[in-house]
Parts: sequence; C-alpha cells; structure tokens
Amino acid sequence: MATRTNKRKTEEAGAIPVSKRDPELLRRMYRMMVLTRAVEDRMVAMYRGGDLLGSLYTGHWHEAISVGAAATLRADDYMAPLHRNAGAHLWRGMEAWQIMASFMGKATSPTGGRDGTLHYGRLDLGSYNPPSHIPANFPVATGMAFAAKYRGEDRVALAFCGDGSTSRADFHESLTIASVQKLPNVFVIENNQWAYSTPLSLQSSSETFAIKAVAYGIPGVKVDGIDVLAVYDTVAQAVARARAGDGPSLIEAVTMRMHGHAEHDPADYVPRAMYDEWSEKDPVERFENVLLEAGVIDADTAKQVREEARQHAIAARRKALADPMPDPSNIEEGVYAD
Amino acid sequence: MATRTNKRKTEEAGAIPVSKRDPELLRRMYRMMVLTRAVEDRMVAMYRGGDLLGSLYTGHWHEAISVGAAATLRADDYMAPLHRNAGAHLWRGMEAWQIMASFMGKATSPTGGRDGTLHYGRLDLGSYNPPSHIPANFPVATGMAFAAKYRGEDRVALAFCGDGSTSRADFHESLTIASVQKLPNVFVIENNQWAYSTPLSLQSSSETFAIKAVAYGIPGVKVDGIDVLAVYDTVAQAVARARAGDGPSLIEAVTMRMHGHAEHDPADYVPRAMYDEWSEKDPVERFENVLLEAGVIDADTAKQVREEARQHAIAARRKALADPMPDPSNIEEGVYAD
Amino acid sequence: MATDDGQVTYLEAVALALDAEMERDPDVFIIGEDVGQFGGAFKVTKGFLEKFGARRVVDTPIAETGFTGLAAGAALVGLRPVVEYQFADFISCAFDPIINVLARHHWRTGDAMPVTLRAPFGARLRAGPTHSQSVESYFAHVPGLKIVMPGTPEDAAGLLVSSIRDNNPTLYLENKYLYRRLRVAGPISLEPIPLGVANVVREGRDVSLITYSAGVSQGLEVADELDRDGISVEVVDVRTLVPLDVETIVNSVRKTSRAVVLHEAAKRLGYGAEIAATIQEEAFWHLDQPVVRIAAKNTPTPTSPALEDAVVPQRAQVAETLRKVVRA
Amino acid sequence: MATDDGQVTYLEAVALALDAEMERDPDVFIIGEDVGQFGGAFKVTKGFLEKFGARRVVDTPIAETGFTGLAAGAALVGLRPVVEYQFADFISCAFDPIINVLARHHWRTGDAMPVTLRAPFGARLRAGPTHSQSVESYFAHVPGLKIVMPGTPEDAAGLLVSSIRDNNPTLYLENKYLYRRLRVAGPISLEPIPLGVANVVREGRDVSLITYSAGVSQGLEVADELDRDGISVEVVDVRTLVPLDVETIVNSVRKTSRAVVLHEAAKRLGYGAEIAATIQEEAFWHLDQPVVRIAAKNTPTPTSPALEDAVVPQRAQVAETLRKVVRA
Ligand SMILES: Cc1ncc(C[n+]2csc(CCOP(=O)(O)OP(=O)(O)O)c2C)c(N)n1
Ligand SMILES: Cc1ncc(C[n+]2csc(CCOP(=O)(O)OP(=O)(O)O)c2C)c(N)n1
Ligand SMILES: [Mg+2]
Ligand SMILES: [Mg+2]
Repeated sequence: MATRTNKRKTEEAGAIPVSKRDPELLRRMYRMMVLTRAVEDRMVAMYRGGDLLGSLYTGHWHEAISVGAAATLRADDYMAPLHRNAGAHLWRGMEAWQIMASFMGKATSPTGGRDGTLHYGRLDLGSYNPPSHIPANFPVATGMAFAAKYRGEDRVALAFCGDGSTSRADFHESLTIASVQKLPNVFVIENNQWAYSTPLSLQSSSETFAIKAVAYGIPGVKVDGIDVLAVYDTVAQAVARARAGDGPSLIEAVTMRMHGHAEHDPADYVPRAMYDEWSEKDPVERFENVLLEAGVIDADTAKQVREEARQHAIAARRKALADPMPDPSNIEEGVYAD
Repeated sequence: MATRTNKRKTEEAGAIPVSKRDPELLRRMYRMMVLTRAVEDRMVAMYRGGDLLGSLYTGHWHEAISVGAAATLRADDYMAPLHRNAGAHLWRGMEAWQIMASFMGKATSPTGGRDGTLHYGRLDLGSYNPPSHIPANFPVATGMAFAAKYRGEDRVALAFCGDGSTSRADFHESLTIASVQKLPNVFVIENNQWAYSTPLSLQSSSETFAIKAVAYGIPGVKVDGIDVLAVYDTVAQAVARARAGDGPSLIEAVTMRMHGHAEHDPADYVPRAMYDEWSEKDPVERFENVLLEAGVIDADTAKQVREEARQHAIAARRKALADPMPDPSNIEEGVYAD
Repeated sequence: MATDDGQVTYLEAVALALDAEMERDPDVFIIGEDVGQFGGAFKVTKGFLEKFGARRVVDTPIAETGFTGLAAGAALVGLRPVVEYQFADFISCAFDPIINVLARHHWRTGDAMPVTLRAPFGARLRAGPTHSQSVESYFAHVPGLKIVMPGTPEDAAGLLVSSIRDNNPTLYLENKYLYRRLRVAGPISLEPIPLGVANVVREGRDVSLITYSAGVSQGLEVADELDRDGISVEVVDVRTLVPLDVETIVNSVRKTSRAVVLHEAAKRLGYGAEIAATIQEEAFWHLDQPVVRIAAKNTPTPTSPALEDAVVPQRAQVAETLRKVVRA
Repeated sequence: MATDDGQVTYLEAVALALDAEMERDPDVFIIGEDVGQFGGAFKVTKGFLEKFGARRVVDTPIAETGFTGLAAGAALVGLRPVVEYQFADFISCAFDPIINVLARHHWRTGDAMPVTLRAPFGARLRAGPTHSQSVESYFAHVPGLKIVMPGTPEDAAGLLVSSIRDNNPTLYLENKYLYRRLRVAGPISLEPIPLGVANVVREGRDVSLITYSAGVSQGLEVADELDRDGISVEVVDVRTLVPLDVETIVNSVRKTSRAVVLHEAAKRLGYGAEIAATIQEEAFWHLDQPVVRIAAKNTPTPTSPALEDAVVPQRAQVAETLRKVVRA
C-alpha cells in the first residue's frame, strides 16, 4: 500500500491484518469517517438550500486521510489542518454543529463569526485555525513542533496540505527548517489530482509528491489515500519517528477531489472518466467492506452507524440554524490581546 | 568530475581531453579567470585602503564557476548573476572599472551610483541587475527564459545562487514553474560551504544540492566547482538541453568561500583546516597548470597574462577613482519610466 | 461581451480591455492561477485560452512569488505581462518581488518594467479576513509602483488599457463587489484613460467627497440622497492613487471648503491619510473644517454580515458624516 | 555590556534588554539568520549562543517566510519568540505570514500571539535601495500588529522588554544608523516602558516636532540650534506608531499651534500621513498653520553619499522647515 520513494525511508508500513488490530479503534475510525461524510453531505444540501453564507469546501474522498492521520495522534499532539480536513477536526472533538456554524457566520463558530468557512480550528483541541493562504499552516506546524522539542516534550505536530500547496514558499521553507532542526513534524500532502482547476501536470514535474522529500533528506512515502488503514499505518510510523526525535517525514496520500474546488464550482474541467474511475473508490464504503469482511462490524451495525451519523448531522444543522448571529457591538475588541 | 545525482540526468559530462578543445576558448577562459582574480584582489586592497563606500563581496575560488558557466552562453543568451559572479560579468563584457565604480558609488557605475556594491548587472549585456534579496534573480531568470520560449527564440537564461539561497521561496517557486513550463533555464548553485556564517548542516538536510532537482523532475548534476572545464562541460550540456527545448537543469558546483561573507567579515567561524584544505585547490592555479601541461600556454604566456591582468586592474582602479560622483540634482527622476 | 440587455458590467469591462490589448499587442500575455481553461476564479479570462492559446494564457502553479518574478524577467526583455492574483489577499505572497524587484528596477537601472498586476480585492462579500482585504496601503508607500483603482466600468476598461501600455509596474485593483453590480450601456470605449487624472464625477458646492473604487458609486448614491435635502456634494474619483492628481482634489476643496475622504480600507494609514494630509497641506486656508476620513474600522474584515457591515463604511454612515461636515 | 567609558550604546541597549528577558523568562528564544556563533549581522546577539545554547539561540536557513511562521506556531503554544531579520529590507519576504498569520490571529480566535519581530532598518549608511528601507509603512495599516520604533538607548531597552512581554505580534524596528552612534551613561534601566505612550523629550512653545526613531536625536539637535535663535521647539517622540499616543501629540499641538512631522521614510503614505491627518482631525481649531511633513523623497534610498543625502532628511532641512513654520 505504501510505496517507498526514497532510500532513507524507514520500514515499509506493515500490512497488519485487520484481525490483529484494535477493534475499538477501527470502529471509532469507521464511525468518524461515516460521520464526516454525513456532515459534509448535509452541508452540501445546506449550501444548495441557502443555509450557508458563502461557498462550501468539502472533503469527499479525503475522509480516510483526515481520519486515518488524525487517529495516529495523541490528544496532546498538535494538528494544523486545511480545508479538506473536517474528518480530522471531528476526530479531535470539534462539534459538527460548530463546523456548520462556521460556514454560517454564527456567534457559536470557533471565531464567533469573525472568520468563516474552513477557518474553524480550535487551539483548545490542539488544532490551528489557518488563514486562507495555503499552506500557511505548514510553518505554523513547525513552530508547534519546535515548541514541543524546546520543552523536551514528546508531542508531534501533524500538518496537511494539498498537491497545489506544495508549490509554495511555505511548503519549501518549512520543510527545509523542519529537516535541519529535526523537528517532530509529519507533513501530509493530500494529492487529490487538482488544485482548483489546475491539474497535476501544470503544478509539479516531480515524479511523485512524496519524492520531494529527497530535497529535504527526510523520508517520503506515497500511500493510497482512500485506504484508511494504509494512511493510518504510514502516518503512525512517521509520528513514531517524530516522537522518537528522528525528525520530520513527508507523506503523499493519493485520492481524488470528488466535488468542485468548492460547491460553487461545477468543475467541468474534470474529465468524466476520472469521476467514473474514482467513484468506484469510495474510502468510506471501502473501509466499511473491510470491517464487514473482517467481522469487526456487521451489516446492522453499519446501518446503525450510518443512520446515527445522518441524525447527528441533522441535529447539528438544527442547532447551527438556531444559533444566534454575532452581535456587532464588540467588533473592535480583541484586535489586540491584553 | 560531474556525478549523476538523479536518473533523469542526461549524459555524463564527457571528459574531453584538453587537446581536443578549442585553444582560443581555453585561453580566453584562462585570461578571464586570471583577470577576475586580479580585479578582485585589487578591490580587496581598495577596500582596505578606503577606496570603497561600504563592504566588498568577492568571488575568490568562484572564478571557475563564473567563467566556466558564462563561457557556455551565446551573447544573446540571458544571465542572472549574484554577488560571487564578477567573473561571469567580465566574461560578458562588463568593464572592471565599472565594477569598481559600483562599489564606489560613482556616476559611471551601471546605476549611476543609485545602487551600489554587487548591483551592477547590465541589461545591454544580457545580465540582470538583482536587488539584495536572494535569490530574486531566479524568478527573473525564468521570466527571461519564458520570453525566449514565448517568442520562439532559442535563447537560454542562466542563473546563479549560493547554497544558502536554495532555502528560499524564490528558489523553490522558480524551479517549480520552470520545470512545469519546460523553460530554457539553467540554474547553478555555487555551494561554497557557507551562507554568511551558516554552515551547510544548518542550511539543508538534502544529501546534495544537486539532488534537490528530484523535487522538480529535472536533471541535477553535482560538479567540481574549481575545475573550470568540468563546470563548462556540465553547464554546456544543460544549456544545450535548454536550447533544444527540453527544459531546465540544476547544477551544483562545489567550491569554498575563501574570504569572509564580505570583506568586513573576518569569518573566524570557519575552521582553519577548511582554509588549509581549500587553499590547495585554487581554481585559477589549477587551470593554469592544466593549460601548461597540455601546452596550450607556456610559462611566459602565463606570466604575461597575469601581469596584463594586474595592470588592467590597476588601470581600472585609476579610472574608477578619477570618475565623478553622481550629481544629486536629478535624483527624483526615473522613479517612473516614460 | 455585453450582457443580454446590451449592458457591460465592471467585470466585462476588465475582460474587454484585456482582450483588446492582447489582440492589439502580441507581447501582452496573462499569467495566474486557473486563468486558462477555468477562465479565472471570477471568470475575467473566460474564453481567453480558446482564443489566445496556452502560450499567452498561462496557468501557473500556486507560486505567487515565483510567477511575479517571472513577469519581471519577461518584462525586462520586452514582453508586457499581466499577472492575475486570484484574490488580492494573496498578493501578500508576492510582496517581496513587487517592492524589491519590480518597483525599484527602473530607478536603479533605467530598464522598463511594464508589468500589470491585476487583483480582485475588497469587502462586502462575506468572505472574511483573508479574502476581503484592501491592499492599496501595503504598496502606496513604495516608490516606483503605480496604483490604479477604477470605480466604474468605463474607467475599469480605459484604465486597464493604460496600465497595460504603461512602462511601469502597475497595481490594478478590481473591486470584486462591483464586478457584477455595476453595469453601463454598451458598447464601452476602450480608449486609454490617462493614469494620474482624477475625475469629478459629480459637481457640487457644499463639500468635496474624495474617493475611489467602490466609494465612487456609494458616494454618488449618497450625493443623490443629500441633494434632496439641498446639500450639494462634489464627488471626486481619484482613480489612480499613484500618481495622485493633487490639483483636481485641491481645486475641488478650494471651491467647497470642506473635504471628506472615503475608502473601504481600514482607517489607520489607509490612503485617506495621505489624501487628508495633502489636502490640509495644499488647501489649509480654504478649509472651513478639518478633513474627515470615512474608512473601515481598524480591524480585519469579518465574515458574518452584521459584523462586516459594522466594520466597512455603509451608506448611512457616509450620508451622516457628510451632513455633519456640511452643517458644522 | 557597557563600553569602556561606562556608556551604553543603542545597540548594547537592545542586547541588554534581550539578554535580560531571556534570563528572566525561559520561554523567550531568539531565531534568525546568523544569530548564533556569529552573533548576528550587527552583533546584537554576540555571546548569546555561549550563554543560552543552541536551543534558545537558533540559527536558521535563509527562509524568512518559514521562520516567521515557525515563530507564530511556537507562540501559539506558549513560547515567546524573538525573530531577527538580518536587515529590515528582508522582512518583505515575511510580509505574508506577518500580516496574515501573526497579525490577524488573536482577533480571529482569541489565542495570544506573543512574537517580537526585530529588524535593523534605515538609511544613512550608504547601503542603497535594498539595504536601507524604512519598513513601518508596509505594516502600520495592518490591524493586530504593534509597531515600536525607539529613538534612544533608554527606550530601546525598555520598549524591547515591553515588546517581548506583550501578548501581540510586535514589530520592533532598530535604527541601525543609531546602533553605535547613540550612547548614554550606564547602567541602563531594564524596566519595561509601556507601549503606546509618547514622550515629550523636549518642551517648547513655538512648534511641535512630532517624530520617532532617528528623528528624535536629529530633532533635538535642531531644537538646540533653533533655541539659540529664540525659537522654542517641542519635540515629541511617539515611540510606538501602533498604538499611537494621540493625546500627547494633540496636547502638544494645542499648546504650540504648529506641527511638523519628521521621519526618514519616504513621504507618500509614510506614517507622517497618519499623524498629520490625525492632528488636523483632532486639533484643527488650534492649528495656526498646516501640519508639515518632513520625510525622505519618494524615491528608493540611493547608495552614493550625495544622492542619499539629497533623499533622506538632513538637519539643515529640518531646521529650515521649522523656522519657516514658526515664522509663517
Ligand atoms: C497563497 C494562496 N494562493 C492562492 C490561493 C487560492 N486557492 C485556494 S485553494 C487553491 C487550490 C489548492 O489546491 P491544493 O493545494 O491541491 O488543495 P485542494 O483544494 O485540492 O485540496 C487555491 C489556488 C490560496 N488560498 N493561497
Ligand atoms: C532574503 C534574504 N535574506 C537574507 C539576506 C542576507 N544575506 C545576504 S547573502 C547571505 C548569505 C548567502 O549565502 P549563499 O546563498 O550560500 O551565498 P554565498 O554568499 O555563500 O555565495 C545572506 C543571509 C538576503 N540577501 N536576502
Ligand atoms: Mg489538490
Ligand atoms: Mg554559500
């Protein structure tokens, strides 16, 4: 599943059989992937129905990456997510209604409606709330990792970005610094084939994204991004490495952006055949089948999990809709901290 | 001499015997290396004697890179040099006195004393005049290459930067764009072991600088930077590749910064042993010996070339000293072009 | 490219001018993220790829520093690049090359640097702090850049033509709130409008409202409103911040003796500071009142509607301020 | 760290304050290019590596965007980074994270962002257009940043202490021309000086000279000179541009009725524009004269001495302007 892309890479991610894994963890991952899908599907309906303020970024087909990677972290680790990582947020305790509230500009969003859309990170959950500029979260993640190392703690910092984000200053400079400083970072590239309308061929000429790790002398691993266990194992190995003080790793998880860049984007630049090919590779379905086959869940459980997720999303919407809009009277406060 | 660092590299730089090479070209390269050394030695004396306005950046032990690389270009090719490339400037027709005038703020400097020190590129010689920010010349070089390709011309653009400059946005983003657009660029990294006081170990963790080419899917070649023929052959191959429309290359030329970062810097952070080791590897001396051995020049010629260079530098100083300082009355003109 | 009703929007005016310049001059090309097949995030370059081909309509990696520097290099050797930043907010990633590579180059060397930097900017779209910035103040201090901020479709066209033909780096800021909100009867003139010439878009007696970009239509609306109460507002659209047409501004203030400056950028060191400082320098003895600045609050731009409305100048606030200044 | 004659230079004051804060608070660290063994390009951190070790004195690759973002992340989880830019000119490469990551964060989230950004800036050293920039105007428009510009060794120390202890991103700009030119009798106080409090460094009757950084010593020299001619200049050192102590400025102007603003940054949208606009807003009826701005010309900073002197405000020019304003 994980393929080696440079010689310094540590051991191949082991193909541990499902039966040898913690069933509780597997079920939680499954629940979170199903929940992510249900929440984002609900939000798509909300977008269409006019519930949201502006556009909507979703992470369809990114659920295995978001959940698989986040699941490797301890609660006291740091995470610096981007706009396809609702699953990672939910894993860490972000409420579904709060994500919705962010896209609605509600007072109950993590920023109280000051920021919106994907900008809903919460430091109390160890998650950075990034600005729009991608991947500004990468340097920030190096700072979180730096602080951990500075204090002699064994926390790690996990950051996500897209294939397109790899072209930017922030990507290069943060990997350069993290590798020189041997910071406990794990960098995950979510290669979903597109950056807005830009295909990979116009974004990068390297053979893979994982291989860019060579430029930083760190392990680079490419992994199937719709296989949540492959993602989990690969990221877990990188996290262990970082935690042990052996420095950062770069992971490329391959998937497909199954919606438009955001919901306003019909994405008619994507060849139909790509959708056809990838619609067969639904990471949630795939994991469900793996768990069914392995007997970790049965069909009834699966049905129940899906129905619970649906109800959860419906309730979340209800709460978010009912939540108040912010009061503008204090808008000038908080520009500066005391 | 040139070592392969990634599989996409083109043919190994052939070890063409000196006897099979154009003796005129060899002698011109020799003369230019000697002249570069003489001019820079003279400027060091000028710095110490108080002739210059501020500090002085020199390219001792970079002569083989500057001259070897510049010698591969046609007159109508573009060059985007930095602060160790006096040799490349001289090769393209920059006058020694004008380089000195730049460090003196004279009216006769390429900027009329508006800019100074290393900022003496001249577009009429096809050479970009960079700002201090390194390596701002890299993106500019992609633009020059872009223009050549846009117009269907077969010009190439050659850019130089230091080992430290590879850490910056400009390096990464320009190589990303050049590789995707298959621009006729040649990027030369002058790895002189130091970036100001920063050693390689604090700058980059990649195995070599050449190997960073992997991140852009382009050829990356490491070459002995004190061997002018190795530099010439390697760059010539990259230039030919670019000219043929096959896209950019990255070349790492290894040398040592034998002076301080600039002349005000005693560089006592450099271990003595490094100087001892590298003082044995003077690129000018080395090339002289190669040419003497091959009979391309004889001892008398060598002596004469050195003496002419010395006289040239002395005369250059005399002219630069005598040149007028600029008139401030028109200083507000030219902020905008007509 | 007019709409069904024969009208031309602000966005179409930009597109028409760019299209015309690309037709006229083979050295003009457009480069930016998603400007090709997608036609740009706001669809300014829709159809350009088909018409001009990938050679002249260049999709780039997400590398604002890199492609801005590329434009500089191409311009130095004779091309006339037009660079699109997907949102003006992202121009922060090109701040370094814009101020250090593009802006200072001609003064240092005498080489021309004909680059046009196009960026959709501004608030009122509920897009939040990193998708709504007014960026003119980041750059207006920098010698060597021109800054163009059209407030009408006609100016959007004519000023873009001039920007592209100008031999200097020109920051051309498109107010994205106006893109589909302002429209005029077509066809629209593609004659260049000189940079550095302000436009008195409405004559008045009682107070000068000095503004630009979205402030122009907002100001005209308010002027209409106040007219009904017998207050006569002169609206001056400066159109280009750099160079600034000080003479037209000062003449207006000399006439009305009262000046209000309006922009949607934050107040502190917004361009209103420069305009106000200049007016009091040049027309102090004609002023019956201090120059008043109407601007956004000194906060980032919020997302949530009521918050954003509380930060960005609203029509009622503009009207009230003008009334107050006139009555004082 | 006093010099042989028991005096403390501006540079030493910076070093002493940084040293004291690193001693006091283990969460404070310094990061930048060549700050370790080399002690920084200007030697502010000389001896720091030996004293505090590589854990707290961090040499970085040449990656201003990256290490600025690193500082943000470290600050968010409780450290108090001090970032050194080798020359303020290179802060352009960190413009994006400073304005979009550091400045807006607290307002968006309520998380503290205690980062101090130190940068040697300014002209008069014949260092040319990309080694002499005054950078305050690039940032002063941005909500959420504080901007500190000490003009004396005492303030350099006390304001740096406060900057480091402040929970906000603070741009602390060191005038490198003053580094070894200004000195005071030691020992120097390391008590924090509050941000946002201007200092009337010389009382006067006839005109208020509002300034900061190198303008303070220049202004005092000129004030001495004019004193001999019976002209009494009040010199107000604003010390921090953001927050700005409007009250002290306005009180001074109310007293003298005449105001001149002085800085070495270029005039157009220099911070003098904000100060002048504010003075006429707040003290219009007290002004006997328009507020005059003395600033560098709107050009890059030249290298060659006569050129630089023609661009950057000189003492004679300051004196002459003050005389003119007082006489008018
Ligand atoms: C610096 C910067 N430039 C441009 C943008 C506009 N933008 C937002 S997302 C995006 C595409 C991102 O592509 P990728 O990194 O592959 O992530 P994906 O959306 O595919 O997950 C672009 C161009 C931005 N946010 N930041
Ligand atoms: C963006 C930027 N940051 C910092 C500097 C200051 N600086 C000038 S040269 C230099 C070291 C450059 O090292 P390297 O690239 O290896 O070139 P070398 O001087 O060794 O040839 C530094 C840090 C700069 N010029 N630009
Ligand atoms: Mg993508
Ligand atoms: Mg070096």
